[in-house]
Amino acid sequence: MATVIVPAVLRPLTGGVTRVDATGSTVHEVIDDLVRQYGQLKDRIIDDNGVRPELFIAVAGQEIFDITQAVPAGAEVNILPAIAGG
Amino acid sequence: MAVQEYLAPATVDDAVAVLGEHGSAARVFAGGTDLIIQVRERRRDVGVMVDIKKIPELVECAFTGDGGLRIGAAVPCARLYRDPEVAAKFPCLIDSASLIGGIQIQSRASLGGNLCNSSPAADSIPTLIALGVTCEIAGSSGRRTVPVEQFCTGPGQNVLQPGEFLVALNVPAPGANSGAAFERFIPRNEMDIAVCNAAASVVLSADGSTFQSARIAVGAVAPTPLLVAAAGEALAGQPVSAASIASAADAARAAAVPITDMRGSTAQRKHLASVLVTRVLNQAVERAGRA
Amino acid sequence: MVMADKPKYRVIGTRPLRPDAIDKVTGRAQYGADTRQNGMLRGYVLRSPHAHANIKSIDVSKALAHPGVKAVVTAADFLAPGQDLAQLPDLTANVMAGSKTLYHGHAVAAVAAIDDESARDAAGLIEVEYDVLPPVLDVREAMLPGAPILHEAMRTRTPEGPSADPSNVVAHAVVVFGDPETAMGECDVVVEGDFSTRMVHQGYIEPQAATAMWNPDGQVTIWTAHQGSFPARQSTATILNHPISKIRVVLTEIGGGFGGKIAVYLEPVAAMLSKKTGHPVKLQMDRVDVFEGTGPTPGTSIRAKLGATKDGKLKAYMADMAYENGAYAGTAANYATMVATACYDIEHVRLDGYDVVVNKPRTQDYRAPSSPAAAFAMEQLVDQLAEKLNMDPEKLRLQNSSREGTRGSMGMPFARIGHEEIVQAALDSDHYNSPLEGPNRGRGTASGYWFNVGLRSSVNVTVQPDGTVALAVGSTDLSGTRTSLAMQLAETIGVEFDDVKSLEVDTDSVGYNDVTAGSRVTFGTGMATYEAGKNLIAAMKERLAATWNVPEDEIQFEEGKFSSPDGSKSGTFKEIAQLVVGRGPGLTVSGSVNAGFLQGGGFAHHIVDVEVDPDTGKVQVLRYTAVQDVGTAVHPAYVEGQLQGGAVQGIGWALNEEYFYDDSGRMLNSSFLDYRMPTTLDVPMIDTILVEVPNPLHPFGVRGVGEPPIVPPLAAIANAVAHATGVRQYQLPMSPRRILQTTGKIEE
Amino acid sequence: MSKHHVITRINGEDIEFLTDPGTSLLSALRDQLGLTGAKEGCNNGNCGACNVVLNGELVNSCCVLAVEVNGGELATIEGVANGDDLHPLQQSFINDAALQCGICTPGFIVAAKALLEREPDADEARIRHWLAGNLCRCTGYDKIVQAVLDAAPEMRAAARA
Repeated sequence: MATVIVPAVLRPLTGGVTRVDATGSTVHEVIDDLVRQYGQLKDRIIDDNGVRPELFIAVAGQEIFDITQAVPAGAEVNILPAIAGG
Repeated sequence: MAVQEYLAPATVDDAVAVLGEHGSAARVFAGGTDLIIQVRERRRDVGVMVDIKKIPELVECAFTGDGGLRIGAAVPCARLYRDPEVAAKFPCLIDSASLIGGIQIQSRASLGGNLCNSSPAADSIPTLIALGVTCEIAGSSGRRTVPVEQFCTGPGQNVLQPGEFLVALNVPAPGANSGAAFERFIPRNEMDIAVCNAAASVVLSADGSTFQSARIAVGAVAPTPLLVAAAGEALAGQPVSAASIASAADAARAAAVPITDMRGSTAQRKHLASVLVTRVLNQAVERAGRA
Repeated sequence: MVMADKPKYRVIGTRPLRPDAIDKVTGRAQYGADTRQNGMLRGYVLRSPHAHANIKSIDVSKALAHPGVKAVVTAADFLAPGQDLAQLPDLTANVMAGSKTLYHGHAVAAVAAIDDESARDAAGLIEVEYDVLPPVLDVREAMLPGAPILHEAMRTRTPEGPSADPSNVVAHAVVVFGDPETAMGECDVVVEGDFSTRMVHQGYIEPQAATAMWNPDGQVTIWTAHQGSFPARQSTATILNHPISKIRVVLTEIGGGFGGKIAVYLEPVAAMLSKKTGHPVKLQMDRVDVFEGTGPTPGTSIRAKLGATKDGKLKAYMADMAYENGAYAGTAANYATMVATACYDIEHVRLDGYDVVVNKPRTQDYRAPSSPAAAFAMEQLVDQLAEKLNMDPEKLRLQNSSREGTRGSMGMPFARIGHEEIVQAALDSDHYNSPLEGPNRGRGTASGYWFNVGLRSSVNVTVQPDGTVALAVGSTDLSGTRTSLAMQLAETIGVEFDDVKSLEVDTDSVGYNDVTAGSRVTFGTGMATYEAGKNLIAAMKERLAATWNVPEDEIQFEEGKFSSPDGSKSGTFKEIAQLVVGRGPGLTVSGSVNAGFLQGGGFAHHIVDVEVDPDTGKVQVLRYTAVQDVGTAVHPAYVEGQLQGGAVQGIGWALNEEYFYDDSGRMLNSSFLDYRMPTTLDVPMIDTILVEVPNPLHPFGVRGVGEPPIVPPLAAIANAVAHATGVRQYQLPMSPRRILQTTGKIEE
Repeated sequence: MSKHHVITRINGEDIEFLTDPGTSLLSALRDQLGLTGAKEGCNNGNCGACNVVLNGELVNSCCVLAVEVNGGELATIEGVANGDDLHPLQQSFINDAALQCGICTPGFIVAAKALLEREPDADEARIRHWLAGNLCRCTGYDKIVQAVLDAAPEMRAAARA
């Protein structure tokens, strides 16, 4: 079980909910469970070629690039918009 | 319409002839630091640029027999403040000449050009007014002289008639126990157009205790720079004191009729008129004491 | 230089001379406007005189009839098949107005002609029929119902879903931690303020310039001064509806950017004009175009409240932050929610961020976008709180400082950061411990943060036969990063700095590089360079194994020397390179990384002394010290330069810079005469204190340093002015006129 | 519109060119004579990036008509170095990291050279006053002023030699 923090840009698709508990032992499984709970998130975080380029995912404060990576129980999963800032 | 022609007459008469021939399409310039930009930004339409820097009389700066100073209309500011004698006898001229634009502008810009551009905020005109300068103008009907306080008639406008141009500025010899000073206020420490500026010239009694006479001018607070007669009268015969100076400053504030624009507000400019007149009077008195 | 547990490096930390500086000091360096191509035409962009208007028609026939004119372009030329002008994507519409002009200076058409004069005259012959609409210029007014609507189709993105009616509010972002309403009620001391800042410009001295050549086979080459050749290629491809494989972007030197040269303005237009004429076309902005037609930073309205316990524990912060996006949707307020409380460990926070469109140029990033205005509010409230608690504001900051593990941007815990160390360094500094005497004088301090980003970078390294190496970089070099990257490569492969030559290459010559922004190049492209260095050593070992007949994995490489297991054979990198490359085939390796999103955070803390002339309201900066956690200063002189440059931009923003508009939405001060940037006479020497708390995410502990230094000055100067005059400043700029007003010297 | 024939000396070399009467010296240098060291930052006399020395005087070349240099003597950034030997100011700007993007650097070097040749002992205040017509947005001016101070002794020595 992990807690997913939904970024502002996606919150309209979860009816304003910020923290969602999702089951799964890997990042991919956790996101799949999140999408099961909020269908509008389908392909908005992970699509067929992996994490969408405009987003980054972090598990327990560490950014991950491999969605098969394990998610420790009770960990926080952050989804972050990738913005540059000049 | 782009500039069609550049002419550089060698004599005053040639210049008058050129202006007569081309009429309103022709425009005289010396340093050109205002005019060249106005033409490029299409704020002025000029067909013929008439460069007067080749006329000896206009680039000459020399003391006159009575100790006055005749400054050719095309003499760049930098030459004034690099002349130790001019700097010693006319520190007020140097106050103005050393802050118009930056160093690069002062290498080219002339007091004559600053006067003929006739901006209400021009940094040379209050000084010229305070010093009682007269303007020598040449035209097809010969030469005439105009006191500088009458030269400007509105923002960017002056008394020059078609075919006329400024030849020289005549600065009277500073009297005994006299002193003059100019100061402007700008938000930065360089490169800005004045929010307000002021100049004062005073003549003190021999012992330096009372004002014999005073000429006070302010800029950027009316359509043209102003000679504030009331301020001068407020000092004539009065003791040199904070109170008398304050009364002159109040007269200057009262005479100011500034607008609000991107550079400053009406209230700010009226306030600054009083602050700056107080400062230049104190500086002028100090210089008179040292003279 | 305050060290903190830093390893000893050989090249990193030294001050080599920049090879690319020689062309810059001799005038040979080629910037955007210096591009020359045979048969080159000159372009001119016609811009809208109206801040808000529908475009009913554009008649270019008279312009085309002008003798010198070769082509004219309008938005119609950028339509995708089946698209109409009202459906142009924002990216394209900002480059050339489709159905509406949304700011004074918005590009409407462009002309290519034999010379500048003809292009400009012909542009004047283009007849545009406008249906003028009322503009909305104030961010709070734009949010009100009934305000003129810029985009009929715009609905506000809110946590609860899109708004029902058209709105100028792009998005309402909400960030909540804990229970701020209740916690604020329980605080012993609460301070609040209604802060506002004005739109300001990055002020780069080089106006934008771009040249394009569209070959008959559809291959397009673009020469431009831009902060990212790859993002420029992508944007241009999108606008032109043309594949990126057919667009090559060649970077010229760039005359400053600070975030303002991330967007594309001229590149697609020059390309389209070149397509129509078969000639190379150069477009060059003048200073008025730069002010009125590019991307200044948003003006803001921030209403904030800060609560604390009586012993100085910051407990609750609530802020309502509205940011001008200009003509099209942006994300400035969203950034603000990521930075507003970053310097302090505050349990209860509520941040409402409003991104709002107004009839002004589409805003772009300006060095830590959103953070200076957010700090202008927070850091003045911290100062006021310290006054109420009778505490030294620095002690209050130290007591509440974020540290490793504190909740940072978007709820992510901070890794190792140095805010405590820099506040302590300020407390110990000579400046802070020198008394400030004399009337009308005040000292102010403030902290600032920027999250800094990693993103994607790629470099190539080629070994020359003489054993030196050439580093090919795809990241725009704004301020000397060619040197900081060469130093990191020299450190990695154990050679002298002078044996590494680094140069910028075009988009067909190196792997993808994200934009130069987010203070990321020395960090992110540095990591790619480190990777390339590792790959190079591996490649050299592979060749050496054959030459020395020794298993590859038994060859050591230490301190720049290869050695065989028994030490019988060895050689420096250069010697071995001359062997295996000098006599062997050429050797090029690449290094590519995805350096992640958040870099770990950059913190700055500034101290400033000011004197305020009571008669004129003028603020003079007497002394300035910029303290910053720089992770590892690769080239200390260039790091100092970032702190000094950022501080002076902040000083200009605080004191005299602003966009001055008339009621019709026309900018009145679009020149360096009346847009008052600091001159040499307006600032003292800027002292710097580099604090090195190594960033665990980078092999050499590098942290982005470019953006944090602009964040503290606005608040630091406001605090100093408050201490000098006893009056708080809630509005920028703190111009002499504003000081006279707020100190009661004049009634407006 | 008749073009003017201009005969002048630039960086010690005799140069001839044709120009329209309204053309600025800056655009003639950049577009006709290939001397692109002078840069256009504002084109209205407010940034100093286009500095040149005309008849011994530091001027903004955007505020001068190209025809005006006829018979005159012009010095631009391209003439500051002596072949491959950098001028002490050029070297001190590099040594002191007094440039970042470099667009304003030619203007600053031409201006600083004009100052130190006229006033070899200029102090920090005088240097800042002289350079106030030159804008820089990257450096905050600290290292530029320091580089000018650092070049002065060598220039004084060279002047005496």
